[in-house]
Amino acid sequence: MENPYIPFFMRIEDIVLETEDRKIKTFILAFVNEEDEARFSYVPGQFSEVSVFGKGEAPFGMASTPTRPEHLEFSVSAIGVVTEALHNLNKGDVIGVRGPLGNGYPIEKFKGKNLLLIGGGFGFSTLRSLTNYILHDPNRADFNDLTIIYGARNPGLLLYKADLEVWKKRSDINLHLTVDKEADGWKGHVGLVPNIVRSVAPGAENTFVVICGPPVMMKFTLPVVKELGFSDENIIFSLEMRMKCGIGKCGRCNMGNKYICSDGPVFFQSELARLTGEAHF
Amino acid sequence: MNESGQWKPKIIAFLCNWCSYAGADLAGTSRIQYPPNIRVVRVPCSGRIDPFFILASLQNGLDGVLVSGCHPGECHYLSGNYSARRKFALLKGLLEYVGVEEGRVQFSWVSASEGVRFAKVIEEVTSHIKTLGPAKILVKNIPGGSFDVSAHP
Amino acid sequence: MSQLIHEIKEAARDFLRDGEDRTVIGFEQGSLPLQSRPCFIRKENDLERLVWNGFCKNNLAGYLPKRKGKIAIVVKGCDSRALVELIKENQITRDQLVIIGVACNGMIDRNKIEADMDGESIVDVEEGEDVLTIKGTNSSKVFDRKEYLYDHCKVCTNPVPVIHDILLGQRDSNTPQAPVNDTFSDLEDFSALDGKERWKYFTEEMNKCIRCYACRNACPMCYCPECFVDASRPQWVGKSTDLSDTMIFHLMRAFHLAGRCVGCGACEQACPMGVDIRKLNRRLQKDVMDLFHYKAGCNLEEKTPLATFRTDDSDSFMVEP
Amino acid sequence: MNSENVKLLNKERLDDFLKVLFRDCIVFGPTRKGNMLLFDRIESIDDIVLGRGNTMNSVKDALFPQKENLFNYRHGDEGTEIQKPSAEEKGMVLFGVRPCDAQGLLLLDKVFGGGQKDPYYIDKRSKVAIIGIACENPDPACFCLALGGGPCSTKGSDLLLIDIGDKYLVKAGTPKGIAFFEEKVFEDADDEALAKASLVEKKAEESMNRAALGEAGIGEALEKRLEKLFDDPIWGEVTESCLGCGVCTYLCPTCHCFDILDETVKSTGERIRIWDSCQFPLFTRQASGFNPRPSSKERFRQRIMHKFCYLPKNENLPGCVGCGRCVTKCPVNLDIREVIKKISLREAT
Repeated sequence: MENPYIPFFMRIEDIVLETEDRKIKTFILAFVNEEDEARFSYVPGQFSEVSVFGKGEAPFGMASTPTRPEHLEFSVSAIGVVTEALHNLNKGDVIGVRGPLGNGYPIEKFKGKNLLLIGGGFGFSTLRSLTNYILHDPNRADFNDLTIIYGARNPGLLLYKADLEVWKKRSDINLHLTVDKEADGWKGHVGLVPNIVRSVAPGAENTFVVICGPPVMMKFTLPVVKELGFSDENIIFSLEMRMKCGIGKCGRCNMGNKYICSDGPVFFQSELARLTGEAHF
Repeated sequence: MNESGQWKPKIIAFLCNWCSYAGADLAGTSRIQYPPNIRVVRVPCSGRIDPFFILASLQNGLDGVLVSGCHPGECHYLSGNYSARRKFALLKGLLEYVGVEEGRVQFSWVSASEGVRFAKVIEEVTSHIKTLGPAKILVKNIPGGSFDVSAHP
Repeated sequence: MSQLIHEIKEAARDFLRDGEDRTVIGFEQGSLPLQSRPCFIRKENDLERLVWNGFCKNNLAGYLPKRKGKIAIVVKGCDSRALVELIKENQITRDQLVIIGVACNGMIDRNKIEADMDGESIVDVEEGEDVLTIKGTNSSKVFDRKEYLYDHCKVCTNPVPVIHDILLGQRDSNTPQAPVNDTFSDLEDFSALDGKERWKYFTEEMNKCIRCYACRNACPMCYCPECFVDASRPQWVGKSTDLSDTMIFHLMRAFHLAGRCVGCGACEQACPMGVDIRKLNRRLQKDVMDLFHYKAGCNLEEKTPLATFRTDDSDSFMVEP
Repeated sequence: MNSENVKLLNKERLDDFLKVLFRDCIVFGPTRKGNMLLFDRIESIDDIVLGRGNTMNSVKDALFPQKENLFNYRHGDEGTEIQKPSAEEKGMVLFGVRPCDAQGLLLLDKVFGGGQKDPYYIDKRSKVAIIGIACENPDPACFCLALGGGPCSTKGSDLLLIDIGDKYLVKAGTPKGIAFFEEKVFEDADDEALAKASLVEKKAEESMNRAALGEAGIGEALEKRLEKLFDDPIWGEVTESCLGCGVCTYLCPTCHCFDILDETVKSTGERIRIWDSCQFPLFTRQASGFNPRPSSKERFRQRIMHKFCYLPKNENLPGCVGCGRCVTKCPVNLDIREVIKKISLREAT
């Protein structure tokens, strides 16, 4: 029987310091064993449990795209025991990974549709995965218009700056970056994500909107996209909660009778509206 | 264990920066001999010692714990050692009550000028702990499967 | 007993009529025989629920820390000492409280009774002054009340609350009105044991622990917003049932209660596994008395021993080469 | 009843039967540890204690222990190594299991055996036989009848022993149970024994305390009602006395939530899973400090919703078997039966 609790090894190939407050780093990992690489097939929006042996495990969404299968990337904010331990690691160190876990974004449904991706701060990692997946040749042709609205508190806290530069130059993607307050040299939008959505978002017709970010951002963005005419069936959230097992056993990440780890983390608003349970944003 | 298989106690010594640590320094510069079994942790005051430091030391398999601070009335922060004295009196009693051998955890006052006294304290603590043998009580053992935990450095 | 219950209800009624935003914390009949339980009353209509009997074991002072509004609380002798400590530690103010003190006759240990019922389920109980008549499914048994008290009740030094606004239930003129000296005679036999045997005893006790934290949560003095055992940076204590971790959890909990533990036995009553937690607290109570001449919860002025010091405290326990 | 499924075991031959079990298997059963009756591993027949009520802990401990090694790891010169624990070769018998506890295993089977399977539980489960003993003397806290069980229910048991005087009537609930009948210690059951057994059952059922639960049923109606009452003030009302400890969940035969963590000494250590409880604030508190269930109100609600709403939806079984442990051992006697009763009487607002 396959043991879902046993991680496989990955080696840290590179570490990218993402934010000026030094709190978020992206770890670029290579598979130690080829068979793990062959077995690990995922879709954007899925996550993995990352182990630092001796410190424990923590869940992170894959920030990398399955179109570049040789590496996995995880963006880690140093706020807990495991995440701080990760930040203290160096290139060449070996860590454990269990996954892929969770459902991921419904890519098939997105085909032939316009997409509006709304991300905030640290919650942008799986949207980056999704974006790079879509932009990957020849996938781009499967999807229609792609609009991204991504916000952070200040320009220094925006992740994936190299990707953002590439995306800015492409004509097949509408990229809107926003920061909470005016900042020196900032040429993008200024304002909270829900407000920017209200002013720049395209129409709801033939469009899915995917929202991932801090709870408060998601909470205030939902009414805005509803106002814009998105129906519950076309609004998608990627949620977060304290998770441990990742396979729906350990009992902590439920929202109503659904487990975020195994039934999610990606949910349609139409599903969420039917659930009895704590609101997660 | 050393190479000849003979057990040598490992003793952690929490030394106040303002007195006992300087006392240890003085013992060293004066070339006073004392047993090499202690591992020193410098702390700002004996009052800084959380009982957890002591319990964690025992849990991690150290054979002895010594806390040494300034003599009464000589605390750099006026009263840190007085507060510490109350804590230590209770903690020592409690540990011995549950079965930790008397002398496994010890406390002393050593001033910056007492290099000789420092050496004598270490002498006494070490020889006492040698008679007690390796610590077993409160030591945390993790079953390591076929990985031999104890053999690993 | 019924007179006493009536008096408690009347005291509570007067309190509720006296103003808005008021809560009475007392005892009501539980759902099982030999069980009374905490209840919170805000309406006069609900006062009928209040009871008093030999099963009002909980220390209700545990519900007070950081509570808002005016509160009338029913307390036994030991509970009142917890009130004193909580007031001193600024967890509640004296003028928020109307203390309904009840002179206590000792609380009955349900587990001891059940152990002597030969596996028969208890259906009903009748409590007399000195005896308990317990009705089982097939038979009826009479128990000597004194024999079946909680261990901490057997060594109680202050059945009469040390602090109160109303004092009820005084019936025996022999009952000491103020706390008497604790002789700690219950510790003598155990302290005389060899260290190895004491370790063996605690090993067996702590191995029973399931880390449910009922002891901590039931303790009126354990009100830290974050307990050391839940802290992760640094994480001082492991969370599993490893003996060393469990032992350190109980040692440190006892240590944090040194000079604060009032000996109400809430920890032991709450423990589902029958761990002898009080053995640790008793020793610290004794040391605090012997070394610092302090008994927790006896007056509002005296400082908690670990919050103060004397320059002439003994250092006889230290190495003197 | 089919005679293949029912036999008699003379009490004088119980030891012979147990000897067979001890010879072939690791045996768990009710035993005395100090002043406690616990369900624990038993080394000898003499340590089995029957007829003294239910054990303090539930039988889940044998299949889902409080602390379980998931694997060991070591950081060495050649990098990190992982070593899976070796599975126990021998079979296991849980002897003297109460019908309620046996029924509890059916839920654990669904949780750990459904979806992505849990190898640690499944491995032990595949090797275990459950030998139950009927409950002649239900406790006032018991309410198994409301959960579709009963003092003589065979749900979850491979064999069930019913005490009918000098003999046990032995019912087999599964093929695994029937296989035991090949042992020579069993006799054929006669009508008289069957009649005696149904009398025992009737008497036990009649003696059960029904007052606490009242008319309230546990089932689909409760499930629907709970959904409506999710934001009702009732949760604050019923949990005012709750201490927030883990007694109810740790003693429960169906509660199965756990945490995973690492314990290390120097460069070697183990990854373990330990029981966790929805009643603890840390259960859901995120590293950022945000907690979707910040107080005992939300945590208690989660416990009730999980048991009587979410699990029935997901697994078609409630997370409760009416064993009554949480009722008797709650330090403040916060009685789950009364909570259900209050919920069933509450008008949805």
